[in-house]
Amino acid sequence: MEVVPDYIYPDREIDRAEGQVINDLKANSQPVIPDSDAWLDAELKQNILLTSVDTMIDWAQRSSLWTAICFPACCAFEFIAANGPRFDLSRFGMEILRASPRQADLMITAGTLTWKMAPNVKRIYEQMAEPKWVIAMGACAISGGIFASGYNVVPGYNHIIPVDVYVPGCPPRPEGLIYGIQMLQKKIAKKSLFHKEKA
Amino acid sequence: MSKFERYGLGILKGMTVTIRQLLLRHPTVVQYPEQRLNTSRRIRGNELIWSRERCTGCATCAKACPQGAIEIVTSSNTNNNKYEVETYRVDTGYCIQCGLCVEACPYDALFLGSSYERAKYRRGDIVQSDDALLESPERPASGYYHPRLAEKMPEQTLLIDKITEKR
Amino acid sequence: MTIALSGTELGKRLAEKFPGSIVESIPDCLLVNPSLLPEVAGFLKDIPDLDFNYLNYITSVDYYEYFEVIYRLTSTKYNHSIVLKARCYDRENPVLPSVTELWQGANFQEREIYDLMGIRFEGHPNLKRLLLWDGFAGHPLRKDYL
Amino acid sequence: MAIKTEPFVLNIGPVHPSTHGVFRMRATLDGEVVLDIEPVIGYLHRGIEKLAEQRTFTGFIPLTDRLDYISSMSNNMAYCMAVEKLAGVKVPERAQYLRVIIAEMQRIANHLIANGSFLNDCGAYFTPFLYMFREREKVVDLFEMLSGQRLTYNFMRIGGLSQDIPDEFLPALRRFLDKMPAFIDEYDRLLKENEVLLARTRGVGIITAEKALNCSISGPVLRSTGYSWDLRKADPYLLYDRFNFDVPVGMQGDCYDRFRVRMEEMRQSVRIIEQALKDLPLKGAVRADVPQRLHPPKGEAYAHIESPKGELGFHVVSDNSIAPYRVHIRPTSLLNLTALREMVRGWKVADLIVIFGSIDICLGEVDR
Amino acid sequence: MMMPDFGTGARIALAPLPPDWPGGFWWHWLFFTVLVLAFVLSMVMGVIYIERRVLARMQSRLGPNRTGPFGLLQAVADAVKVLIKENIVPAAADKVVHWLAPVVAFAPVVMVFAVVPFANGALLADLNIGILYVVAVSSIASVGIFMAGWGSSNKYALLGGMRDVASIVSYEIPLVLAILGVVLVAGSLSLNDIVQAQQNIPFILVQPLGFLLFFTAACAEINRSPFDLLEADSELTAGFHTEYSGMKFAMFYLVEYAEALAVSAVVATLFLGGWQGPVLPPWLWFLGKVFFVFLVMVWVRATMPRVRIDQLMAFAWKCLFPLALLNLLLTAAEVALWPGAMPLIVIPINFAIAGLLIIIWSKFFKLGWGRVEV
Repeated sequence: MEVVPDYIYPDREIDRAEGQVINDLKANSQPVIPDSDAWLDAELKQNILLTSVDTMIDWAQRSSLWTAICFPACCAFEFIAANGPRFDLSRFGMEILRASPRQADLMITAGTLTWKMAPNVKRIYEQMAEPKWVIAMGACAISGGIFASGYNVVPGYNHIIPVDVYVPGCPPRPEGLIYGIQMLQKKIAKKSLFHKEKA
Repeated sequence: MSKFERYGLGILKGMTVTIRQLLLRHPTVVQYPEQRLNTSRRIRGNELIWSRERCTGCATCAKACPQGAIEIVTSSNTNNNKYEVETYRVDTGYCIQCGLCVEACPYDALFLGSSYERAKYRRGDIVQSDDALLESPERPASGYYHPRLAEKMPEQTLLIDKITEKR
Repeated sequence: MTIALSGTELGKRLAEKFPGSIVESIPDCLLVNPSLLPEVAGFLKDIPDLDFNYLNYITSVDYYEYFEVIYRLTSTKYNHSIVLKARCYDRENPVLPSVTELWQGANFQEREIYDLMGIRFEGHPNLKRLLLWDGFAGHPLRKDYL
Repeated sequence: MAIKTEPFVLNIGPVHPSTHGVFRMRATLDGEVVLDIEPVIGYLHRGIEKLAEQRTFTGFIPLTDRLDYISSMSNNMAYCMAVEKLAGVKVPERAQYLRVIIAEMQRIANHLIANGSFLNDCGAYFTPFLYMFREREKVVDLFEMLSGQRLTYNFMRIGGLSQDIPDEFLPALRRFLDKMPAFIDEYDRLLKENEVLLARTRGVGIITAEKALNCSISGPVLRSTGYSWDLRKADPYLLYDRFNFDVPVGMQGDCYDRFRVRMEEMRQSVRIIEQALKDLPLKGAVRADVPQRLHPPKGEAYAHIESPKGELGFHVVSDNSIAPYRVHIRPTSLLNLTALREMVRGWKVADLIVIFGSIDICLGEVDR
Repeated sequence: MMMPDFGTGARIALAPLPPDWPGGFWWHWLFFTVLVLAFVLSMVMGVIYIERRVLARMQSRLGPNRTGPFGLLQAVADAVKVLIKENIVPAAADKVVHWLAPVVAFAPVVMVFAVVPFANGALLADLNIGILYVVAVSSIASVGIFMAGWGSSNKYALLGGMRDVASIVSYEIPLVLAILGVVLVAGSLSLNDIVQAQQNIPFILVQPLGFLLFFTAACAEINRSPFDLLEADSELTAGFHTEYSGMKFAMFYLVEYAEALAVSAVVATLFLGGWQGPVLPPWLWFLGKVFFVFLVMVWVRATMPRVRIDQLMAFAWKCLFPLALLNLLLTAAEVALWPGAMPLIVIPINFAIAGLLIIIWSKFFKLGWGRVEV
């Protein structure tokens, strides 16, 4: 079989288009997306029927958080350690890693986000089906960490996507991550299907 | 290319390993929120512990910090001819707990904390400043670079001792 | 122990073979004339008693007046090594010949230097940005990049 | 093959379960056959080399942790060795012994991850990966005892180690060494002779020694071709010339050989640690007297070590200030990827994943 | 009282009649339809729970234990969560095909259970061609999977769908040939009759090679590890259901385990004696055997790497197919020439032949061609 030379080095048009996307995103996403938790402190006022349905749904959602694969860097290993034989996230029903973002509920952003990567992460986040949550894991995910002054580093995932829980540490211990996940579970428990739309 | 030259025995051999794990070995899991590991005596937790009494405001820590995460504001106190620390602030969402500041502190006024449960819902809550940095019973200091503190801490739980066969 | 060959002796030999190729030879390294770099490198690689078959790395340093590109070569057969250096004085459009033909390992590294330092390598089969994206302004490893 | 088919481009990555991070391949496929791939990297390019110019010599050590985050200790060590060479610092003997011990432990940990994720790429549903991760966790425990962190240790300093080892370290290490060979045997039993694994990996992704050398490949990938080139033997640094160990080499340079070479290297590492423990001086300084704001003389130095992935080197240029003028990292993982295109052409998509997994790269080091 | 007789009347006399039902045919029909649906849905949840727990323990973890007692409600939580999740249809997808695919994949798997006997005569429809029906119906599921792969307009999904069709087409043949051996010995195509023929000796002893072939081919057909190529995590992200979310994904998830359950049930029926067994009630025996077969599948999944697509095909055509043919010939010869010796004497002979054949094939069988020059 003869390979057409075109395929050896695909057209640079693709590169240029991708570069354009990155530059656009970089220009448009400088302000921080505020933490969407105004509803968290608000008193929940629902009638009883809705509340019991909500309780059921919230229980289901928080006890089967499937994680999307988005592990750019170091923190991924602490996530795997949390998933592994010692800390075992599968106790919470979280051992299912969905490689397809469509089926995932939770994005654990383990690692430094670079501008080159940012459009992909944003796209994965948009591909995830509602309801979806984001845990910013580690210093790089929260603020860029030690690389914050780098020329190619996004100073925090909350410039690109809204974040629900921040887990500090570089990298956080697996216990710290599990603690963060439990905080997210508490947050989900407080959330109501109907309330969220108002917020 | 490849032949089944081991007559499937290689597969069976592997399967004994997994079934052995199922039947004969204890799982090594620590059920975290209920059971806790004893962490290392030198644990570098996600917070700093700062002693207001011993700090002279020399800012050696801020200079040693590879990324400038420590913000320290001092004013000179003319009464006793000393610097007084007005603000001491660390953004623990930015700090990477490398421990270089603790190493650098000449007055033993800075420690790493041993807490790792510091997840927050809001970005602003992660920043520690002034009184939130002081040592308290809930926030014990770690033995990192302070061997005398390390001696008092409980011994670390090791996984080596945990993999056991069922009797 | 890998023996670092003396640059002065090797420089003499190379200067005989390729006149004008060696700008300066000090014990640590050989400063090669950029235009004759492929010939010198090819000689070092192919001659049997030197046999530099392994290119450890290529790097570049920005010294404001000039860019210095450093090649470290090792012979895994004789276990000796040598450092070649080439200087580029043109800041606007620095160009060096590529050594990808000789050592394929130079492929990614030359692309990286092109990306981060802005030195173009002539003869490289696919010279485009490696780490940053198309449309990134500037070359970050230059000292004047802010 | 008479049917006329049209190639199509499949984009693998940057977020894909088996690209070990954010590697991306633009693969041109004809059905299942890979015609061509083009690696696209830089999704984790954090500009570490530029950041080094804004840090002090000591302040750069935490950054080296995050290069090849699977084997942070080796990175620390290579960088410190380069600066020591530049500044002419003599490291105490006890610190050198401890460095050897730590580097070899790191090698065990890295190879466990490499083999585990390689087997995971072959499709063994997480089992070998989690088993090997469990073993790695033991090494991580010991490193945590030393440095207080589980992944980014920041333990080496210019002129030695940051602190002396705690008293309980050596007994714990001994217990680890006593049990480790049995576990390595267990993993051999788990999959070494598995017919499916043999069928998937033997003869797949072959690279010859000449090609590997020409592509600047080093480490287990080079040794799997049968070419015995190990910097611990070829250019002994630290105290490696005092120890007795073998360099395992493969037969033909395929994925299975790379897997086996890593397995054997773990056994050799255990051997080295045993010897080092025997000779380790019980008392003595672990850190030379190096000022906190080190400014080495003007000049440049290159130090390389045999990191678990291959030759890891740091080229440090100093202009006699407190910050390095330029730090170049010889990226083992990036150079090992050079021959990826030749290795995968003509194989199936599934093999592409396996070959890529067998090279064992770490994206933090590829992109820096 | 009416029997669920579908009119052919070719039932073999040796089968005792199933127990009568007070309300007649329609009661029987209603009862077993509800039972089959309830059985499939609840058992799938149980099976998912078992797989996650056992797999986790084999990997030295614990598995889900937080939701409900021992984590028993984990599958329920998953189901509720997946059902209320947003349903995304990609803009480029072929909408109709994308919508239909999960239904087409799911329906036939449930239909398989219509002919599986839970106890003597306790089945929805005792078809006299039961096993043929199973084979015919179960392969429809692959159409649904290919529809999913095609309709998603995603390259990964398309590759997954193509792999599925290729493997189904190849593995159907050794599968059917292996079943034929059992049918020859039992002398009937009805599953209930096959179970009754195993009153003394389960067919796994009479047909050891047939069992291995059937189990392997069935694993390949339902894409269990080590043949789970079409949703190969590490290669194709999620394979054919990459673009599915919410309820439609739940159906595919259900299909995956319902198929595993169906194969376990068929293996239990064909080779392990179905509901036959002493002391315990028949349905319990049946369930026990089903779970045992499923556990073996989980065990294999925990250990084995995945094969490659060309090796998958080579394995079907070069190894399983000739072996299945030989097995069929051998069984036919035994049944025809030596019917009297059928149960006892044949067992050691068959084991010896099976071992011999496996050794010969291991020696000479070569897998695929590996690299293609490009």
